[in-house]
Amino acid sequence: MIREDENIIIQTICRILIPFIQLFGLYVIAHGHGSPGGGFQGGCILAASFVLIVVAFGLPEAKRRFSEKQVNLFSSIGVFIYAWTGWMALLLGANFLDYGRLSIILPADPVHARYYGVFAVEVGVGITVMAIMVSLFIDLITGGKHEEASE
Amino acid sequence: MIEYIIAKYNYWAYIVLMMIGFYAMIGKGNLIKKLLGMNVFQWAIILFYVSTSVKKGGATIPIIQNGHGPVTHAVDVAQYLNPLPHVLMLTAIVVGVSTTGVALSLAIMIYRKYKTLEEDEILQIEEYEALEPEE
Amino acid sequence: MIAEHFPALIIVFPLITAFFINIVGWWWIRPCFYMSILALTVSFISSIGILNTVVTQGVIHYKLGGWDPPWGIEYVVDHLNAFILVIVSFIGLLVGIYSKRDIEKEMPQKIPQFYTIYTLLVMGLLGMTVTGDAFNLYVLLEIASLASYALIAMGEDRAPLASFNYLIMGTIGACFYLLGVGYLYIVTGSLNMADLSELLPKLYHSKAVLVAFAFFLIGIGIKMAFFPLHVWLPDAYTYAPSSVSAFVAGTMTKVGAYVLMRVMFTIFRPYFSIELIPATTVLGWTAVAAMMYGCVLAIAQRDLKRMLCYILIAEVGYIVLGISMANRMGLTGAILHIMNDALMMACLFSVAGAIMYKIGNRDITNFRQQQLNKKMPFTMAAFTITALSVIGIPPTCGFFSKWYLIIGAIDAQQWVFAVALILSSLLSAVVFFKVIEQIYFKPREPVRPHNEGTHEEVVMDEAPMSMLIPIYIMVGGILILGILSGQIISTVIQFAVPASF
Amino acid sequence: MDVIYSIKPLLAIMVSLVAACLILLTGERSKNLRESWTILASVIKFIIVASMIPSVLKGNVLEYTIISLAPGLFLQFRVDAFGLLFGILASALWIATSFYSIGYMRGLKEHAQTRYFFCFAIALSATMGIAFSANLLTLFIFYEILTMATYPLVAHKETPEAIKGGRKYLTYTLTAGVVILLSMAIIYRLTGTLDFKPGGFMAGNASSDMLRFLFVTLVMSFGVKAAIMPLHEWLPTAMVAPTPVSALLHAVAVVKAGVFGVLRVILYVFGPAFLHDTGLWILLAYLVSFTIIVSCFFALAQDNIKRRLAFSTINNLSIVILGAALLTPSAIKGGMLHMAFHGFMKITLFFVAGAIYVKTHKQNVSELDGLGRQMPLTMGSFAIGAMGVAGIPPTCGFISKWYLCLGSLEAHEIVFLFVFLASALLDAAFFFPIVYRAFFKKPKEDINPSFNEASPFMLTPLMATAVFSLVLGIFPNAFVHFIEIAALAVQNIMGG
Repeated sequence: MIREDENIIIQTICRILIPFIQLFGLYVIAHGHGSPGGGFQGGCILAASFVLIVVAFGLPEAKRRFSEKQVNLFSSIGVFIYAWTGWMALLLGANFLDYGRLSIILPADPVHARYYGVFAVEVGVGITVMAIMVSLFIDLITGGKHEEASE
Repeated sequence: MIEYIIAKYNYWAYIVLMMIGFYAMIGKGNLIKKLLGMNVFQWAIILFYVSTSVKKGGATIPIIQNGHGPVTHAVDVAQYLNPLPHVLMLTAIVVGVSTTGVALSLAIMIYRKYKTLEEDEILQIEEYEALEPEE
Repeated sequence: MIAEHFPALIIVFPLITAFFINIVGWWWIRPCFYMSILALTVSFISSIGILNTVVTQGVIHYKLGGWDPPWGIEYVVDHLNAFILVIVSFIGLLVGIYSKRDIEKEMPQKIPQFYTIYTLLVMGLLGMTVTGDAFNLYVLLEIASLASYALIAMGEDRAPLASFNYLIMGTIGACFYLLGVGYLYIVTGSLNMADLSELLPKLYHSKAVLVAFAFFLIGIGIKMAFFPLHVWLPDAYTYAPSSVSAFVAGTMTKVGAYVLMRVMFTIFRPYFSIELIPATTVLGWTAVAAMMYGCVLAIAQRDLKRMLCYILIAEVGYIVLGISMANRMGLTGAILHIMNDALMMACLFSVAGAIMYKIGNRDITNFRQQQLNKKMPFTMAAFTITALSVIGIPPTCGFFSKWYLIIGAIDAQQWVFAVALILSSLLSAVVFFKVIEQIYFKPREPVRPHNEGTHEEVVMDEAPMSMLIPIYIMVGGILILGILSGQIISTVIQFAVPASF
Repeated sequence: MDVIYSIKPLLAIMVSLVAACLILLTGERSKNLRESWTILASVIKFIIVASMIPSVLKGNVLEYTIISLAPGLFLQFRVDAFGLLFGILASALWIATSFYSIGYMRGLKEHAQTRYFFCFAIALSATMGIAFSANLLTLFIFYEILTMATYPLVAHKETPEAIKGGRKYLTYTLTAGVVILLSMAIIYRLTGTLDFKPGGFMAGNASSDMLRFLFVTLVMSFGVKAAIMPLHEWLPTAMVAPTPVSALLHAVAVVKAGVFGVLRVILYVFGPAFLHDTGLWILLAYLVSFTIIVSCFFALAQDNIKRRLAFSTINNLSIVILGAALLTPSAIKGGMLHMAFHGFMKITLFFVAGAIYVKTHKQNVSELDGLGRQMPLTMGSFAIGAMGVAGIPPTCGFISKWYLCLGSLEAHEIVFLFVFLASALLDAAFFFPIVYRAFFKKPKEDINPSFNEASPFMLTPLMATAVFSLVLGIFPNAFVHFIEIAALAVQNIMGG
């Protein structure tokens, strides 16, 4: 249903744009450890797509797609991915964040293990940044009252 | 003198920006303006950091072509920028964003309580409340 | 095997737990407190382990990610920061336990958020202490600061405004620190503290280094609420939730003092900060002003917490005074005072919190009517002992740090410093005895005959055990650590003082 | 002189600390239990202290080190003859005061008695600590504890007047405390030690000006508690405290701690030789002589009994210091003895004042007419105490004054002999009117002429101390060998 204050042009354009934005975000994240880009930048781009959803479709619609709990969960999961990658190294006997040691469990030599380790970290950072950006945005526009706003 | 300024214009810009931000943080009465000043201040520092890594003469991003290929070239330092300040500033940006986020939410809380964001008006309300005996 | 990873563990464990609390808190509030305590306990045990390793085996170097310094981030733990780590994690744990009932009462709907941020705050301060990298310190400083802004804003009426002002000031401070790091990076190309210390001496006459030093001093000065830069502190710590003010008052300024020592004596050599530029002279006289200002303004306060805030400003002055004496005894006193003051301030603010919890009012002039000594005898006894320690009455620990500070002043031939120390001691006696009189003496009216038993009995209504026990552990520390100070100095602090003194 | 390693000094201190905790725990529940703790502790403490007498008399020193506080600085106890003298005095009088307190506090139905007994016990611990300290820092630690423990006692009544008295007490003693702290820190940096040494350890360790400065600051700051004249103001004000507290302040703990500190500084830190060489002794002697004479005139003008006693105390404390300042063996011995004997005599007088207050609620000299008929035993004890303070034989006051007069002759300073004699006369002049009024004046209407004494709890201790001051006058070496101990202390100091 389209409300009075909503604009069909904006909504349509957004529908088309958002997948590409998200794809680009994923691309930036995935290439962060080899070229310019990375978790933070990619996460911001991903977050921008969600912000666009909120702007174009309104908060209730956006809430239907990603609830506050989910956003929060994602923000923590991202940190977990990051921290656990570091912990794995620690548990395998190396220093914290020493991904080279991941070669013991990964089918790769230490150099590549480090490569994959950084990738995992970038993914974690990307998820966290995305979730935090979205929740910052929603918190600020609603004044911290999600539940009231969604009704 | 003027050449001296132009030669290092980015540093001058950083100083000017920083002072603008500093003035806004200290001198402005509106909380949001203070916040804007704070952001300008932070961006000025980011500009400063990034300026330090600049190299003249076609230096570019530090990605070594064929770095993993069969033939590796000795890399000339003049060819790429120092990436570290950029990375540091990435962290600083994150910090800046978080600070702004916290500050905005504080501003919302303050607005909800006082219905204004002007510092002098808030202080007036405070004084008024202090005079009123609490029940 | 795990012992060698303590420097990472002390930070990473609370960090992960913090986010775990955040997730769990959405569905189940009860375990949040216990998870936070678990994380803080692990940190505390790690810090003890670190201290033990440092005392027995010497300085620890922990390379994060296996990268060698100066490229990678390195955690360096020597006697000084091992000592501070123990203090911070200990206070963090105790205040964590203390906070249970307080938070349940003050903000029942925000328990998970509180413990998430509280754990992050402790982690940030521990990180600032443990790191050996100048930029990493900035990041952790901002983590700790952001956490404290948020926690302070959770407090009563004016808290958001106070927190906002703190945020603006704090950001200026942090940015100044960042600029200092930037200037040093320009001239040396390094961010590692030990590396900087090696590289800088050749550049001591460079203007950029001088500017960096100035930025450092001002930035850290704001963060540790050193006298002319303290304006944010009274409001922020007064309106913060009780547990938060107990923790931040106890540790945040102390970690700031630690960073100041690092900058002055590790990044820069003592030769630079003492002889090349008159930094210690300026700091010393400002510290004297801070002590006088803090004590005098404390006398004028009616709000107990606000009074303690001004005392805290004076105490920061003590520590900086000890640093600025730039001799072995003065620094010993300063480091000892970091420990003592952390205990005393945490304890005093906890007591103020307990009073708030039970009475709901902390107006000093109101205490007499409330007959606090009858209602809360144990809390008040704790307050009195701690107050005596702040004044510097032996055998409490406050006396011993003052003793070393005075000896340091004598060694530095700075008689004004010595006189200022004893004068501020007297002023704080005025401050605290004013309160003690209000607590212990019976209300002025209605006039009652000198009879025991005829007036209506005030029922004892003590703070809950989960508050009293942490308070009493701190009081025990205050009583015992003073006597043990000789041992503490000979095992830890004498090695923490830079060797050139 | 052998050093014996013994835990006794620590035990003597801990006894009353433990008692304090027990008092606090049981106080609100059972009055009897609370007060039995006090008495039990006081008796045990006295036994412990007394058990140290034989070994000290053999010329040994008992030592106990708790912990090292700094290089060359220990939290350490050392019982030498002089310290033991003070220890015996305080512990013996605490027994009397404990009994008396019970009678007084119950008689007046005072409030907050638990706090009172608690602080009292702490104060006694601190006094023992002062007596047995091996160095200046340990002494200072206990000195400050004593200040803190006596403050609630001074302000006990919690009336505006009492609070004012308490504030004044704190202002004087804390200010003095920080000055001691500063001087002590300087001494530590100059010499690297603070250990008391008979004959002093300071001489030759610093420039003469520095030494003079330190001597003056230390003596004057310890002199605050010893109520040397320009710094005496807190003592009369503190008379608002309950009478047992005044007795404690004046006869047992606080002022005696001040005098003890001054004597330690003169004899064990700077040493007689240093004072003699610099001529500082004559300065100090004139200063305290001034106090001695002027305080007598102040005392004459007081109508309130306790205030009159307070000025008499100021007078006597200065006599003790004058004895030490004269630096001759007899004078020092006389000073030390006077410190002990004055305790017995003055406590009797205060006990009497308290007994009168409890029984008749009279506080002024002018109201005492004919009281001797109602309370003959009490007033008789007062007469003995007054005789003692005035130095009339056969009371013990005579013995100490005898030595003091001898000392002033030894020092070839006749002026001070006259000071001693004049003060004795003046003492008589302000005490005997009280005795005269009580026994020989016609009672006013409101005095019940029939026999009506205070409760035995109060009467027994005050008579006991009175009897003691008589017995000590006739057999000065009885029981605790005061003279021998003092002689030993003097021998240590002068013999080096």
